[in-house]
Amino acid sequence: MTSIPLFHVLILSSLLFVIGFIGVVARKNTLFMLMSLEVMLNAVGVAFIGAGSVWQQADGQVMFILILTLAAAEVAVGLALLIRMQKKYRSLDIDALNQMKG
Amino acid sequence: MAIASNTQALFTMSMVAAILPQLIVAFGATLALLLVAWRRSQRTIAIFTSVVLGMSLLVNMRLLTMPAMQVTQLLKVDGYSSFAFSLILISALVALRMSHSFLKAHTEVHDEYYLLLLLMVLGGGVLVTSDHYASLFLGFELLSISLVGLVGYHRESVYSVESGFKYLILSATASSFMLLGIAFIYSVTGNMSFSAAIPNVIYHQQGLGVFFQLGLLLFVSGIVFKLSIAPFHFWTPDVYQGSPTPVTMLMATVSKVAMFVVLLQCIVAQRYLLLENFQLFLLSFAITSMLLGNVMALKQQHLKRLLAYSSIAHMGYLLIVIIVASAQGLAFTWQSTLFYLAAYIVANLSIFMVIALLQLQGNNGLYQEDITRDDLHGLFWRTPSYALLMILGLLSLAGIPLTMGFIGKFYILTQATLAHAWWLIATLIVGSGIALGYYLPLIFKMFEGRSKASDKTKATLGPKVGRRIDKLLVYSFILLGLVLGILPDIINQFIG
Amino acid sequence: MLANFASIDSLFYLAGLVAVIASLKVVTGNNTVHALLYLVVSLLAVAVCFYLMGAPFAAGLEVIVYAGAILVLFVFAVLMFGLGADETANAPQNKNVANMFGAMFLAFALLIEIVIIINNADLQQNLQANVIDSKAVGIMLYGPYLLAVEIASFLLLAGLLAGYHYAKPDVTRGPL
Amino acid sequence: MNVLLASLPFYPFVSFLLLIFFGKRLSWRLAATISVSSMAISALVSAILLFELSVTKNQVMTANLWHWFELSYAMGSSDVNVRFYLDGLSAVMISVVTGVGFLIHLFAAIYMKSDVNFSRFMAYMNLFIVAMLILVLADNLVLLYLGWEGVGLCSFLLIGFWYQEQSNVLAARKAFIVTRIGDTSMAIGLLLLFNSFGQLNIEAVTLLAEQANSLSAGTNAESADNIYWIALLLLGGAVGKSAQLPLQTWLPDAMAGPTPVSALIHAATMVTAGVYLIARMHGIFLLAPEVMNYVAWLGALTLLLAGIAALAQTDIKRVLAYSTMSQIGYMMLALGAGAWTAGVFHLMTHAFFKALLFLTAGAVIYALHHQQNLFKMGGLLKKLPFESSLFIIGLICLMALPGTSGFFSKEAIIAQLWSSDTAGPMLWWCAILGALLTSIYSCRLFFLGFLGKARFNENVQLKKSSLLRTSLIILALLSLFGGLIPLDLTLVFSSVMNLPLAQLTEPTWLHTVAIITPFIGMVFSWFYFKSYRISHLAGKEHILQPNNGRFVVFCRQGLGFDGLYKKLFIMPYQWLAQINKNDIFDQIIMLNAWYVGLWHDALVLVQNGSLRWYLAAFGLAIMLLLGVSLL
Repeated sequence: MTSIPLFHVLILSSLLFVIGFIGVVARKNTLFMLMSLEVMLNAVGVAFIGAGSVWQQADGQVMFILILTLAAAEVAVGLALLIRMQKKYRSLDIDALNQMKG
Repeated sequence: MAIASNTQALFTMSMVAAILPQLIVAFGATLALLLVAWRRSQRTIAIFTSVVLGMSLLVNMRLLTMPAMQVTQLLKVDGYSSFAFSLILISALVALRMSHSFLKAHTEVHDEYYLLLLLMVLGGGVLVTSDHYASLFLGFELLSISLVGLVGYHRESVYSVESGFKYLILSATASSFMLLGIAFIYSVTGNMSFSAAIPNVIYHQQGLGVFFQLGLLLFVSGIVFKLSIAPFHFWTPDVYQGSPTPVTMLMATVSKVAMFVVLLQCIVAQRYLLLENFQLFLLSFAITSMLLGNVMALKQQHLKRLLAYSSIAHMGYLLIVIIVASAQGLAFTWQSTLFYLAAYIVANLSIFMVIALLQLQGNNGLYQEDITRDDLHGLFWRTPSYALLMILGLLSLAGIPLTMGFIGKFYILTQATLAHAWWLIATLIVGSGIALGYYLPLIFKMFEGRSKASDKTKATLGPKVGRRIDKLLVYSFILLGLVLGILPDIINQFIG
Repeated sequence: MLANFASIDSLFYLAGLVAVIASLKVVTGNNTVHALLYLVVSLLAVAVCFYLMGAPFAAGLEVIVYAGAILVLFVFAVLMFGLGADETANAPQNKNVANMFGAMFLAFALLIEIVIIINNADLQQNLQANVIDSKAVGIMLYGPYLLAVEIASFLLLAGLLAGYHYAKPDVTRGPL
Repeated sequence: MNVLLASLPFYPFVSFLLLIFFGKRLSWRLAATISVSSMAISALVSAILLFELSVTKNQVMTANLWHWFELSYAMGSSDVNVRFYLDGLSAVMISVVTGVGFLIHLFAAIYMKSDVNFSRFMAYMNLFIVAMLILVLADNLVLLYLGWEGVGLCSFLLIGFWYQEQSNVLAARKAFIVTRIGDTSMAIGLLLLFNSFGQLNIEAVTLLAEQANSLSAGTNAESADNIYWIALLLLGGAVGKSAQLPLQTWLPDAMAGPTPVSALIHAATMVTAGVYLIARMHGIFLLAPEVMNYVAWLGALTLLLAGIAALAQTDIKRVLAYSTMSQIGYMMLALGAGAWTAGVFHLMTHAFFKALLFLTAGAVIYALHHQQNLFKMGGLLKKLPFESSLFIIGLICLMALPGTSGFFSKEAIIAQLWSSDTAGPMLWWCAILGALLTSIYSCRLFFLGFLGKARFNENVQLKKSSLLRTSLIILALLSLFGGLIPLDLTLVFSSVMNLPLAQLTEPTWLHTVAIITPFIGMVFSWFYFKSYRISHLAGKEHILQPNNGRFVVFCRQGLGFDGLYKKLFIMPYQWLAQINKNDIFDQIIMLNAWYVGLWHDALVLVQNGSLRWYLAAFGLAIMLLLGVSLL
């Protein structure tokens, strides 16, 4: 990779990551939290691909594929839990889940 | 090219032999899937799982004295990792036994429970042997995802969804942070293997040094999240409380051992400790954990929450070992870490075992969700063996002499003294002082109020099947706690 | 005409901008389905970035697996279980048109980019110079990272099991 | 190795074990038989030992049981063995302990028959004998200290035997605490002794001391200083155990225990342990003449104070207690004056007649339904002729009328005082005054209790037991003729003979004065206590009130020592405790706990159960750390 500086790639990935994180923190809707998590993971993918192309290694892409696996697994569990929550609480508001504290 | 494709065989038999315990667990997981297809029965799969774990443990014992062995770029097996994996397997076996009675109380076939347990153990096994960020990440995720499944496993429980969600979201966030950290580190160093040397130039490379620092921080915060070290500890009490007790047991033992070992492995190999900032991170983590964990546990009524807080403090103590580690005393660092972990595991298994058994026998033989301080009232007079086990565990956690916990703490103090880390020592002592303020009342509580004979009959209620094994387990852990407290060299033989 | 201004990095920045804006819309959106669509756009933009960084295989996977499979899972969940109901009820209705235009605009920008990349021979040559193709990735995956792939399969299994456990219907019959 | 000697403490010990473990199941007859017969065997064995000792040449017998431990320190090392050592001095002691002990056991077996906890009582008594024998026979100071503490423990257990009554418990506690002060002093003395001599073996220490004495010119000031302190600290122990000034206050209260206990422990044996200790360690004391002088003065002062206090008592047992104190004062006086043999001789005779007095008093008290107040007695001579006559025998011994055992021993003491180096005419006069006081309070006691008219209404209850009577008669005979027992301790106190005799000329009237003093006292009392003697002279019949003048009450309460100590030690302590009622130190410590608790309360708010807050905290923590690391 010649023309795109690594620095800028990392900045882009950080930006996306922060946006995702803000989404996870700020949104009350669990579905949006899961989506924001996807944004975060995606941002990590950007960083890995960028780094891989800087070092001219395939490792970055391998890591991206592994992250893809993780994202799939996470979404599966997350959505299943979401359905469970919808059934149980009739709401997706994450703030409903605060029985345990102290 | 960091990892070039080479012509020689990817795997040799010796490599297979080195990761045989993990392979057995992995193979067991797949076989269990087939078994489910063939015959769905709680009993069969439970026995099968314990056989798999037991076989793995047996094979693993043989590896304890083997020389270090690199298995592809990803894994590295040595005596330390084998010892850690044995700890994991033992905890898993105990948790399995406890789960059995727990699951029996609910009407369902729990194939996925056993599968998830196996996968979690596999994740731990990958973690302790990992020598590469990729395997670290995969082990971490395998552990997390299986735990997410286990944490909310008891679906009838009020806490199921809540604890599941909390754990899922937080651990996914943490793992994203960790991954971003790894990505940053990789982008700066160009290598993801632990054993690769970091070129010195990177710190001055066009502002990328910042990203390296940032990456390190993000990576460590991800790991430290799993260790439930302050300030990333928030999930711990809630999830400890909400999970079924055998799962809490697993979380307190398997995941802690695996994460700590991999952290030490990584830090030692990459020599991050030479970085001043990194030292600072760990120092602040350790001090906040020791103080916060103990303070928060102080007036805690809920037993599992209390143990969660105490685990925060304990991981803080253990972090001291990493902070004061030096290249010369590496063997001693490993030895004290593993010894402390062993002590911590034995104590935690003992206490959670009692909690699990109490849960089964609470409320006139019905399953009781929350065990609070008051449930310990007069336990000694009702079931002396449980109380004894609990007392041994608590004393060990408190670090009272003639327990393993004392010796573990003694190791830590020795190392800290050698490194002149007075602040850490002072915090440790203050923390331990506060800790006595909640461990001892628990013990006193067990001796309070000799209750009447009616309570005695209540204690003997509960599921009759398998009670003999439970009893045997209780007695053997009492014995274990006593013997290891008096003769700690038994463990040192394996570590040294 | 546009092709004259095009270079790899300017295209990368443009795609990155699209990704950032789309992600922002995901996070701030009110309507679940809209947000999901923005997420798809964001993923597509990131895929363009991948392509520009010399990782066409990853770009393809991003589109096929991420946007095509994982997000569809989301959409299924939303549609099947009516999960978006509680959010759409509160959503301001008049913004719908603006939302549509926004998404269309972003998608359009990406389309233009792709057209430029395909049409511009110089660009193609530059990209080919330092691409890491699927073969290299494949060699890695089934070489040193073989164990990782195996473990990843177990990871998926864990996800499957956990998901199955949470989503399966409550038992009504007795123990088997 | 003498098997008999080695086995001596084991007979009572076996009996103790039997009684303590199977006591509840044993009948009175069996329990009594076990304990009394064990004592009988002990007495028999010690008689044999005495005989054997008298025929051996150097008059020393030893029995080495086992090696206990080795004490080593910079100054040297000393083997501490469980080893018994019998010489003239310890022979006197074991004969008193086992002989008198046997008689008292015999008496106690009948006296305590109706008590529910009879077997426990006898077990304690036996244990006491064991400890006392160990104390007496110990060949090293560690073993001696073991016995020393053992007798203290038994004394505590036995004073508080009737623990249901608060006053008994308080008395037991007081005795224990007060003697502990002395014991502590003694323990420090022993450590200092080991530090200076590197030895704790009594023989070796005595030998070393004698060597130091013969080379007295060569000893440096420091070691002399050391020896002074050692002697003083050992004296502290002796003073505590023997109820001498200033630690005497516990003895009168100790009379709360059963009467056989008072006879055995608080008259005949344990209280004389202090005397024994000083006699045993005479080598050390001879090196510190100043301390010898203190011993003499302490003895004399105790003698006078106790005599005065005895004059004002209303309780028969307290009179005897004060009398014991004053008699031990005589012994101390003798020891201080260097009249070792005389002191030990008096110890022996005193054991005989004081045991007799106590036992008879016990019989009287029993007969009067546990009435101990002298002013509620009277006229017992007619009602209880047997006990009264025995009591009279005890009293004339106490008064040291010519011919009795008390006469021999007391005369021996008084005779040596005038010309002693460490005593002198002043102390001689004190001793004479003490003798006068003794005869006066004895007469008062006798008049009040046995003459005049009966001042009680109940009928006397009698315990017609030949065993009881036999034991009393034997004691009476011993009291009367014990003075004739030849006591030759020259070998034990051989070093004393080296002392140059003071060149003081004794006036010729000394002996005459000493002999007639008791008679003067008797004549004085005959007239002064006329009202006691003939009760109808007191004006109204049957009403005889004790004089409750301020001074008399002051004397009755032991010359205000209890009050003094209360003001000096107890009140300030209570005051301190009072102002520290809320336990300031504890509060300071608890402040920490409170502070930590406060933090807990604050931090718990952070753990609010909201997932979004947890996530935010996660981000905040990372931002904070990042900021710190970048700055």
